[in-house]
Amino acid sequence: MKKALFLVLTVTVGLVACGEYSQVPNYKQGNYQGKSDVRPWEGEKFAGNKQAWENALRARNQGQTEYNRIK
Amino acid sequence: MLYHIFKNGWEDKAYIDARVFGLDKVKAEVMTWTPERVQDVTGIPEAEVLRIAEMLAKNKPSTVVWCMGQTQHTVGNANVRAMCILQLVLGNVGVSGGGTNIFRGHDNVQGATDVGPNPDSLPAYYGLAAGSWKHWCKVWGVDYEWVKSQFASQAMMEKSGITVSRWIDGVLEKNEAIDQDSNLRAVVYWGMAPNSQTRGLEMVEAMKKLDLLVVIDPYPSATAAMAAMMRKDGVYLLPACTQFETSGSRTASNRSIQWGEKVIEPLFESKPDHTLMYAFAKKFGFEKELCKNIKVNKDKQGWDEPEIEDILREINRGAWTIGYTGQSPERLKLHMKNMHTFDVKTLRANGGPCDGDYFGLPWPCYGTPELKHPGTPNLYDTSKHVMDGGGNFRANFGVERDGVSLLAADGSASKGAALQMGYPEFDHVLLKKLGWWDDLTEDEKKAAEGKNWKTDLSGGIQRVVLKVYGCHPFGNARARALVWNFPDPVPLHREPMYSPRPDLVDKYPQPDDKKVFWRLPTLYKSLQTKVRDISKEYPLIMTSGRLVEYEGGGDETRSNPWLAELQQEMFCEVNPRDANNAGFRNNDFMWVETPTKGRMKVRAQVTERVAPGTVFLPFHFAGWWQGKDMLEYYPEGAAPIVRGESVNQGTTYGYDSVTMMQETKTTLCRVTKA
Amino acid sequence: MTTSTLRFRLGRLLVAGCLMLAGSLPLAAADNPTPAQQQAERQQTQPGNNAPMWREVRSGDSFFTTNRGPEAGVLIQSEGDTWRHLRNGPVTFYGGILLMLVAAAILIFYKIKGPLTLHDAPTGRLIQRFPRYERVVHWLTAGSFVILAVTGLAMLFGKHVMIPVIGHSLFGYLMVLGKNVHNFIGPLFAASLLAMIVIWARDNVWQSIDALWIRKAGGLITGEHVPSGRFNFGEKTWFWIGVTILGLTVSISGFVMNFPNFDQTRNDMQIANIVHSVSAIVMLLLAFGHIYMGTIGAHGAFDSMKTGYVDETWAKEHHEQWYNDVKAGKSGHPQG
Amino acid sequence: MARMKFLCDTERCIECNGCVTACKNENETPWGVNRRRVVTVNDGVPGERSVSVACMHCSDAPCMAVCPTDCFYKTEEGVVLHNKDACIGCGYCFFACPFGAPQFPNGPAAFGARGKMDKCTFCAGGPEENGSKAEFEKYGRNRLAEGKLPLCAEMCSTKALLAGDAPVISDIYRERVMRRGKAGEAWGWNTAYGKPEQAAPAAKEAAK
Repeated sequence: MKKALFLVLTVTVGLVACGEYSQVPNYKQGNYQGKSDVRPWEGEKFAGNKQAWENALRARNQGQTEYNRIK
Repeated sequence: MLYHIFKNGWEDKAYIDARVFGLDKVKAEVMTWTPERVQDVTGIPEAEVLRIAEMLAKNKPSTVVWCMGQTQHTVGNANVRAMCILQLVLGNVGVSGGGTNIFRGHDNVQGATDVGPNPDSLPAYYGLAAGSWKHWCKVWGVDYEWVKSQFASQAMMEKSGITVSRWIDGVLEKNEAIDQDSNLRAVVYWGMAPNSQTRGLEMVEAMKKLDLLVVIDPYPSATAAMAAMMRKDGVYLLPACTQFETSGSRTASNRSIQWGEKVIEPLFESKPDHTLMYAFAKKFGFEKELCKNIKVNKDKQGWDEPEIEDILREINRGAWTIGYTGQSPERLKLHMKNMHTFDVKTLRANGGPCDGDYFGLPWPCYGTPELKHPGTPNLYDTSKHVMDGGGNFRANFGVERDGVSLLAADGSASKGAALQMGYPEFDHVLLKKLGWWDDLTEDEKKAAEGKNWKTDLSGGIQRVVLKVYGCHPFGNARARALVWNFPDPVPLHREPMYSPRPDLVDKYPQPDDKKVFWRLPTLYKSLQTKVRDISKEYPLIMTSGRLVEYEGGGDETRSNPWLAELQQEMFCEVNPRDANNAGFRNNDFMWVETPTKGRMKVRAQVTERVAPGTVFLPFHFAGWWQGKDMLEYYPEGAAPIVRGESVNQGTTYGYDSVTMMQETKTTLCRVTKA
Repeated sequence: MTTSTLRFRLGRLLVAGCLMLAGSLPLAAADNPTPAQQQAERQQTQPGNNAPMWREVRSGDSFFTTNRGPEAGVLIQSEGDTWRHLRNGPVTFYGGILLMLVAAAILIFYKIKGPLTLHDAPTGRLIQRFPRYERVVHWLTAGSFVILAVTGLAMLFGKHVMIPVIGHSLFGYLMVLGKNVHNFIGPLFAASLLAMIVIWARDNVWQSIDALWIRKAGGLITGEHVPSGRFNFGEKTWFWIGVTILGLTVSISGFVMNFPNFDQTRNDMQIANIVHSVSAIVMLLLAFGHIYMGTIGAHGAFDSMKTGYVDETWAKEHHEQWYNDVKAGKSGHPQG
Repeated sequence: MARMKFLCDTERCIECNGCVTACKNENETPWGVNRRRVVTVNDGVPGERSVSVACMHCSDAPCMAVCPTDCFYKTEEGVVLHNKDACIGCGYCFFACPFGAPQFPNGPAAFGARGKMDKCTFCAGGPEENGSKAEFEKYGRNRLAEGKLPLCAEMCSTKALLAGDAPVISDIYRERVMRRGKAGEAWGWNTAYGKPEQAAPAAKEAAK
């Protein structure tokens, strides 16, 4: 009985590894592979309005080029 | 560089003819500086100098930026003038994007300078003459005679004081050698770091000899620790708060003024500077006389706090010379509130409540606040109307010299000026002569009678000259390339006091010693001759300067963990060649020894940043003394996180022949493995 | 391809190789500009072309920085990638497979052959095989070894095996404990290991009788009893290879990672990690055998380490020479 | 939203360490933890170049691959974050990272007691509630959730350090390269995001 249990356990533990997913996500745009985390636009400030968040970031992005400012 | 510019005809001839005085004498001196001679003295090859000269000449306008590297020499005044002459020759002064740009070390240095910490001037560079005192007495609303009675004598009142760089001599020098009755017996260190001043070894001796030493600072600072090392009594620490714990105006290097708001209440027992100042005035018994125009409130602990806006208003009422009159607290606050309306390139407000103003109303912002002068973004700019921030060179030194007119040539006045020629400064006589007197109102006439543009408290003369006639109140003259009232009218090269080249000392000696110079005897030639051959013992050139992480003496910044972490130790940059000769490696401890017997134990940073024969040390460190940590001398818990040897412990004697600026940038040393 | 062309090609390669070597030698001896000089020169001829600088960055050298962290001056270290592929690839894959195979093999062996039993009846007379201090050292080593093995295996295989079962959070919390246990038990293991080597080294020296044991393969297959000294050759193999060589390797490489405060580089620790994992897995494989023989593989063996005493029959059958020595009072071990 | 990346323009970096200080200030990291550092190659020699380096938020992040507890994750914006609760402080990510990004509050301490790994989060916090106190204490400010970019880049005085959407910042960089008429190399991109031929089109152009 003991032996059987041991065998079963070994096999299960061994086979469980097959359930492992790849640790290196193949990044695809807009495809969420994270673990549980709130997304940046889900905070207090944007309250889930992804569009508004994207616009805010876009403006910040552009703020980094001084050519825009001296034109 | 001027040699190449003149040789290739790259100078701006029209500009020089119309607006510069005395350049021919400068040119004569310049042309003796052949490339071979320059290379011998400076070590810079001709090709490099020519390349930069050509770059400057062919890419105009350009600006020259410097900090202390030019000024902290015995020839600092000559260095600075040489730079200005270079820009004048290229026609780069008074144009947007041109000029000379002298960076200040920290927040509001310019503002402090403007309100007169220099021992030779009342606020706004009025000087110390009786007329200047009378002007300010009128502004303060006190009786001139009363002010006079506060001084030992009228001579003491009108005599330039001892500069901060020389206070130690004021203490240590023989009494008969100094030009005042007694030696210095009390010193107040107000937001000043002793480790940024030279001759540290003598400084601790001076501290020992003082009757009283007061340190007013957010941190006890190296002053307190150095004093504690020497004595157990007579030192007082007064906690001053930082700029975040008080409000007020701050002037930047570009002369523009910003209003800072109080972010937090003063921490612990600290007080803002003006509260401390008022407490002193009260103790000395002249607070009533000198704060007539200033409202005094009680702060939370019941201390008297003068109202900061009123202080600025008083400055506005008196500082006509530099146009520190239009920047009322209301206008400055409006600027801060409407920052977004200013164009980031021109700095000018485009519409909105500040329309037309330059941000921070950079002085000169002439006239009363009501005149709405926009401030002057670039000095001496003739391409603009004076009411748009235009201007020209100042007529401060008469109208002619040696038969040559000092006034600018015809057609060189600022845009739209009624007088399109050179003209002297305005006073009531000139106004009457020109028939402009009647443009003044009756009240203004009364105030302006017998006055000139900088003493007329009504601002009437400035108003009429600027607004009605588009002229500049200080006249329109030529810039002086030849400064006849300086020891070297044409900037000359002179070897530093401690020179590695005895042959150059012979060729370019210092001037003779001065018996009385800012009240003190000052050594030049005698000392230089005495140490002519000292480079045999101390072969390396030692220079000092700043680090990006720290500011000034560094007591505040070295106490900030985020900054302190980036520079955790005092170090010395040494070229690998010198390091190998001295037998130490990168990160070893080393000794830097100077002719004053100063000894500094620092970390070696072996790097190509410095050329062979030169070492560099940052001056922000303090808290070690000749290899020993001074931790025990700081009040408990008040020592900065990072402590290190102060370079100025070992710096040597040497002062500028005009300004008395200390010579920190060049001396000699030797290095050994620790 | 004929032999002649092959020979020709080889010859040509050799000549080319020699030429290259000859060509490179004087070059290497010549005054080569340092990368810094190359960069300085490149800035003169082609401003903006920083190729020499990028080459330097890729070299993994240390540069100037005010940051005081370990190896802060290194911009890119490439060894990490090699280490990652070794660790996540062969070490995990083959290590895992080997562990399972060996465990299965032992199980199958047990199934087929069963345990070694005594041929004669026990006499009831006990003789001492392991005095107390030996047992203490053994169990300290064994206990810490088991703990280290379990936590170590969890570090290498846990995320493949346990995370899918118990999830990230629980595994994370357990592993915080596991890693600290591993780090603190490690030095204890090393210390008891050293003690063990000292006390048992003498009895594990080669004896002529061991040749017989090898010839008969320890009687594992035939089931016959082969005479041996205090330790038979199987035990000696485990002692020298498993305990001494692998044990010390594991300990030393473990210390390299466990005490990073001696300025060792990341590369040192990467190498230590691979050595540690490989030797630990091999040691574990051998330990499987040892544990098997010490528990269910041979009757009486476990009791000997538990109580320190064995029956005379057991001693005679398994370690005849030692039994004779004991009886003659030559073993050096106290009799109880 | 596209892929977040850092880009350091070595022609512009003046080694002022402003980014380092900004980061320390914004995230209140303790003494010894510098999520960003500035390294100068050929210090003091003409042609010296400085690089500001932090976590590059790699596509195929080595730290993620070697983490025994798999505490890392990648957000939709391509930011590599980690869960400090699951971090065991083994230091494997530090071994694997090409850029030396992972930091440990206790430094190289005996018994490997490094403490929980800390690294640049692209100012995106961690698994906790956006902008919460718990998040700030563990991971620093979540500026991304405030619609802002990392402070190091936004504070950079010469704009040598850019942060943001890969196509946008590589466009900015490309414009610079065109204006100065000289090629450059986007620092660390080959290592962090693969060789140019495998990279996104925009990155490819920038690397040319």
